[in-house]
Amino acid sequence: MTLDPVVMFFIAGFIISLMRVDFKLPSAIYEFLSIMLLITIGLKGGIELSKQHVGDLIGDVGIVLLMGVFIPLLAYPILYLLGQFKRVDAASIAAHYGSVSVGTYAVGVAFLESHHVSYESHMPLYLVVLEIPAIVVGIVLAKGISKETNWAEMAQESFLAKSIVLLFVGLFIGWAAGEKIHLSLDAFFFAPFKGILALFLLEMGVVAASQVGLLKKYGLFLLGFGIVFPVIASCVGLVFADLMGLSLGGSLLLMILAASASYIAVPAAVRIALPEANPGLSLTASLGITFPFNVIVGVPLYYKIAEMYLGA
Amino acid sequence: MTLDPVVMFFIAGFIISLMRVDFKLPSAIYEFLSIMLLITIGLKGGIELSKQHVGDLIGDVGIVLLMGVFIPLLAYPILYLLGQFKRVDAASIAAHYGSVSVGTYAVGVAFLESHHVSYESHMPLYLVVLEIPAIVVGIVLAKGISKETNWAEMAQESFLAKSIVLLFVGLFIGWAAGEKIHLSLDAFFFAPFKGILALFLLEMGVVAASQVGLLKKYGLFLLGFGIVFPVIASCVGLVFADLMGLSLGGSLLLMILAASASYIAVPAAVRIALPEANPGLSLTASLGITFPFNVIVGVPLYYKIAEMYLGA
Amino acid sequence: MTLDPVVMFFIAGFIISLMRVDFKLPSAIYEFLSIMLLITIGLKGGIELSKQHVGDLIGDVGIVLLMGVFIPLLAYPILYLLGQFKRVDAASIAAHYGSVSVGTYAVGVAFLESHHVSYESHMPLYLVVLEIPAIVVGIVLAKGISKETNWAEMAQESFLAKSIVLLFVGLFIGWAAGEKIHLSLDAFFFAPFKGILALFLLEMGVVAASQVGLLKKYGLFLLGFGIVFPVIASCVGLVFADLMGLSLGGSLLLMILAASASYIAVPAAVRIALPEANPGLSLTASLGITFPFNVIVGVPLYYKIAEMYLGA
Amino acid sequence: METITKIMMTIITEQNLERSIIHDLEDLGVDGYTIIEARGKGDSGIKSATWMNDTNIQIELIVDDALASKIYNYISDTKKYDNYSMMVYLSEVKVLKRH
Amino acid sequence: METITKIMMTIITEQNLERSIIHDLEDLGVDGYTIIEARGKGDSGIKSATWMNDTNIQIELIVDDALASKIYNYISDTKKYDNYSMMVYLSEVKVLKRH
Amino acid sequence: METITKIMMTIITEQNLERSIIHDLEDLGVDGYTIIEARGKGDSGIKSATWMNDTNIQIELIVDDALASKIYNYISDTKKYDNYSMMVYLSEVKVLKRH
Ligand SMILES: Nc1ncnc2c1ncn2[C@@H]1O[C@H](COP(=O)(O)O)[C@@H](O)[C@H]1O
Ligand SMILES: Nc1ncnc2c1ncn2[C@@H]1O[C@H](COP(=O)(O)O)[C@@H](O)[C@H]1O
Ligand SMILES: Nc1ncnc2c1ncn2[C@@H]1O[C@H](COP(=O)(O)O)[C@@H](O)[C@H]1O
Ligand code: NA
Ligand code: NA
Ligand code: NA
Repeated sequence: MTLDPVVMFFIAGFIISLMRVDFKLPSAIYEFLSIMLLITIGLKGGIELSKQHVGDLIGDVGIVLLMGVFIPLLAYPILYLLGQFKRVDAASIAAHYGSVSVGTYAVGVAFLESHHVSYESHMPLYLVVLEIPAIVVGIVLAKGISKETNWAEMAQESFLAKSIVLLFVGLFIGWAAGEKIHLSLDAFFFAPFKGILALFLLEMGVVAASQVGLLKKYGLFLLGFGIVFPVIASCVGLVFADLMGLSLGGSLLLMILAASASYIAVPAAVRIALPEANPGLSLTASLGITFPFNVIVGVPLYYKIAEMYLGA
Repeated sequence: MTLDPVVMFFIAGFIISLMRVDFKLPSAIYEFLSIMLLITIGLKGGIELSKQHVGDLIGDVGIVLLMGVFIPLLAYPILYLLGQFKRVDAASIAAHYGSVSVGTYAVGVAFLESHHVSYESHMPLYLVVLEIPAIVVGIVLAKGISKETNWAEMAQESFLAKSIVLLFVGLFIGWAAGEKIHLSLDAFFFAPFKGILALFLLEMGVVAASQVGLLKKYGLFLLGFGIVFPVIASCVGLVFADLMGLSLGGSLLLMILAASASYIAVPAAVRIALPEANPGLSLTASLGITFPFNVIVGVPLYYKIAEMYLGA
Repeated sequence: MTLDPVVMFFIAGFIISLMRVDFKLPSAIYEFLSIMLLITIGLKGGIELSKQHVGDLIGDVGIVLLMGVFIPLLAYPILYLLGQFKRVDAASIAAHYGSVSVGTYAVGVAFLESHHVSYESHMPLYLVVLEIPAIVVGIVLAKGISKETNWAEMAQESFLAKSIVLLFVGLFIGWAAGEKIHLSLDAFFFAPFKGILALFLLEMGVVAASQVGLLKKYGLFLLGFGIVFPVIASCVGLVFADLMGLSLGGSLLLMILAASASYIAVPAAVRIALPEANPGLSLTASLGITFPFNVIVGVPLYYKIAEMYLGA
Repeated sequence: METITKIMMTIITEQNLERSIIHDLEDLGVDGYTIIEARGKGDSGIKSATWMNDTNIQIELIVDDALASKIYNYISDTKKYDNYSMMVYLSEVKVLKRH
Repeated sequence: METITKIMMTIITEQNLERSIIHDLEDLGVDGYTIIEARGKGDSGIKSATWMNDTNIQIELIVDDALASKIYNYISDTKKYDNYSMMVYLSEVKVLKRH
Repeated sequence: METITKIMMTIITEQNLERSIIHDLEDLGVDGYTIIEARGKGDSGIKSATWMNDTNIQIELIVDDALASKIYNYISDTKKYDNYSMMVYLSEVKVLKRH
């Protein structure tokens, strides 16, 4: 198995951080790279949407939403009963794993491109769709359907979170402008995509490694959960992909969406909605364990699983 | 009428800001994009200048300078007499409208490229030339030719304003290095131009929308002025373009230069030279009203006008 | 002699800084550009290394290390005896000149590309190798081989300095991934290289010019040293290049490595290891004198010398 | 020098809270403030400003005694900020009268 | 702890003014200062640091009594800064003697 | 308002020193600090934050008297920081009790 160069950048960041090299991207640059990734992924999906009847996708969007509700419901009892976490912490971690990681998704796209495997190109739509239900489920798990919850503020913080909005802006403009957008925006958004991802992953490696120290604090269960749960979730994703009749490439991406955990939109939303939850726990799991696992081991593993399952 | 994708980015920024999404580009990135636009516009103009006798343009530069003096003189009485603004405020707003907006100019260039209309490619020279006379006229209108004015400091702040200098650096290097510069600098400066403009306009949409709230404060006259005056000024621009015998594309760009109002160089210069002027007034007009109007409605409208006038 | 456009950017930055234009790149952007240059240079070298037996280079790496020890030993007595500098200052400046400037190296690469001259493409390996010995020599010159020196901390600060690590990350990934990396990372790293260098040099021109004011303070000897020593060092570089049997292009690059002085890695390391050294002295010399000299005059001059010497 | 003695109240907290806390402060009657980006370390760990969710802000409020007490009471009574990392301290400043 | 009591004078104003105000302060005899980027809100509205013309700086000056008065008088007498947003306040600090 | 009086110790120094000085402070017993990016001018010239080696940081430490003395003694006794640009000053703050 040869590693994709973008994954090497991630590993390099991880290693130099462990070696205590004093490197971090300026935060303005980190934000810039994130913005570029989000808009570009959105644009790509939008352009593809412009080629089909959006109406045809409504059923599939419903199925994907269902998956977004199912995964946190699967994670919660494991965390609460097996992991002995406090209710609010179990709910918060469940919300993170029900949602998705754009960085991991992008690694999946890069993987498919390297292997010349095509995929249903409206997948970014599902990326947007999956950001939200998990947050709602998480809050309900933590609080019940309590009147106390400021749903308006919660909606503001989650639906209108920067990352979701940027994906959506890209999706919409891509859809409205269609294929011709490629011509004018290629050199800035599309062509440098993998390079931008590489630099982004270098920084994410540094950040992920800085979370590793916290593992000692939170114990082995979290480590196990962060590795085993994504694999389970990926299989859930595969079943849903099968239900929707996705291709091999599309199946891999849905598996990745299922297996990945949010470390941007959800932490911010949960911090507002469930302040009593310990943000260190969920971030260590999603960013310090699951993200590196998925990027390095998970993506090719899920691909193998999908190949076997689909008999391709 | 289909919108140019870059304009969609502007509208998207405008809308998400009104929806109170907490998005802004890091200011370092905003500055970076501005710098890229200014240098690239300069380079483009410079490369074209290198192909002609600069001497031949002196007459035309004089005519453009005249236009830069005429437009603020046209705006001032409207603002002072009709609008009942204080003398210093009328003068300050007039200075903004006599000068130009690089962002609007870039949208015009993108528009022409989308419509495959060619234009006199030394137009960036006029962009540089037009930045300055309006500031001088504004100060004279506000103070008379008073000895009090620190003309040296004023010149420092306006002639040597960052935006003008960057345009000029691009212009000069483009002129000195000529066509061959395309080869080495294409991938960083020229090819990504529209993408950079798109991201820049996303942010400008956010900024413009944040100005809209101030409209209530400043009243309807300012709203009307910010919409009507650009249209008048564009016609002035067309007459000057005719005088200079510009092509359809060149005429559109000169109309845009006439119709657009500065929101970078002039505010900074006027803040130093006319501190008693209310900066909120002129910024709301130029950035909150005229900029969106020009980007969305003005550019295609002026094009229609130019087509009719030139009988094309 | 026509100037390379990237050099024009440097000169433009220099001039606008002297004209007191208030321009500087946001520091986040400056860092971003540096990071891009370092990684790209590393990647380029790594890709080439992947095509040859690394073992074959060990001898040459040894020779280059020798040069890195020799040059500060040559500079020190000149500074200490002729220049009458304090021991620690002479040692610090010597360390700067024994090490290398990545910006100057990049200008050399751009020069060779413009002149269609090929070069041994593993040169970036030497760039990495040369960063370090000069620091060690400088410390020994200043302190003797004293037990006081915290060599561990010194090693941390120099071997693991950000710039060296980024070069190395690029080198390693380029080597591991090989030629195929070009495909996916071209649009972000390789193609924009010269443009990134141009913008970087614009800023470096501003920074260099801001050092010029200090020249008065430090006197004529430093000015002379900053111009004459690089020429001497370039000849040392040429002799070593000859020893290693490098081509014309490779010889030029080794001359540039010899002639250039560090203004990033070494200042930071020396600040920690030799705090009593005056950082103004070494920075004025390396950044305010030698860098502009090399970029504008040195590179083409060394090329002429190499051509004559090699009888090409 | 004609000055008015006021209280400088400094709040160091998570950047995530900016919108919500400024909203609350304005409700309490604050009409001027200054915000500075900061990093730091405290009971709730290191805020290294490496990435988005990991930054502090330092809010500086120049207020009179009455408003200071009001804000103090609000912050200590509300449970809202109990679970956020937040550090609040006061000092005395003399504000110059200008206009 | 050997310390010298000094006055900390803090000036919060528009970034646009930086060059001009530093120039004036140096003319008045200031030879050390610290500048921090800031955002804020005051009588002249919100400075959100979204874009260039919209940012504050916080200038911190450690000065003795005499220089503080001199700066104070300059700022209150000159009309130059009347139309700019600016907030100035003083506090007491004890500076450690090092060298 | 229930407050505890503490010392605010502010250290303005070269960004290069951050890692080393934070390390030393933690050894001395500091467990909370705030860091702000700054530019400035002092005896050792202008720090204009134009590029990497040219930036200051302002470290703010809220400490009790004992720790303040300990840090003071360390900074004045060690020769380590003698050759770096560094400015240290103290003021009094009242920290709000929250938890
Ligand atoms: N002793 C201290 N001195 C200075 N700043 C502190 C101190 N303790 C906490 N802080 C700041 O307040 C933030 C929140 O503190 P905490 O709630 O203790 O995590 C930290 O990230 C620091 O920026
Ligand atoms: N009460 C206050 N507390 C803290 N900072 C303030 C206050 N009032 C004004 N400022 C700061 O001073 C700047 C200028 O104030 P002003 O001249 O009132 O617009 C504002 O943008 C704030 O950053
Ligand atoms: N009088 C002062 N007022 C405020 N800040 C100062 C003063 N003197 C020095 N500083 C700050 O402390 C840093 C180091 O000072 P120095 O060691 O004197 O070069 C400077 O770069 C300034 O940021
Ligand atoms: Na998931
Ligand atoms: Na105009
Ligand atoms: Na050298």
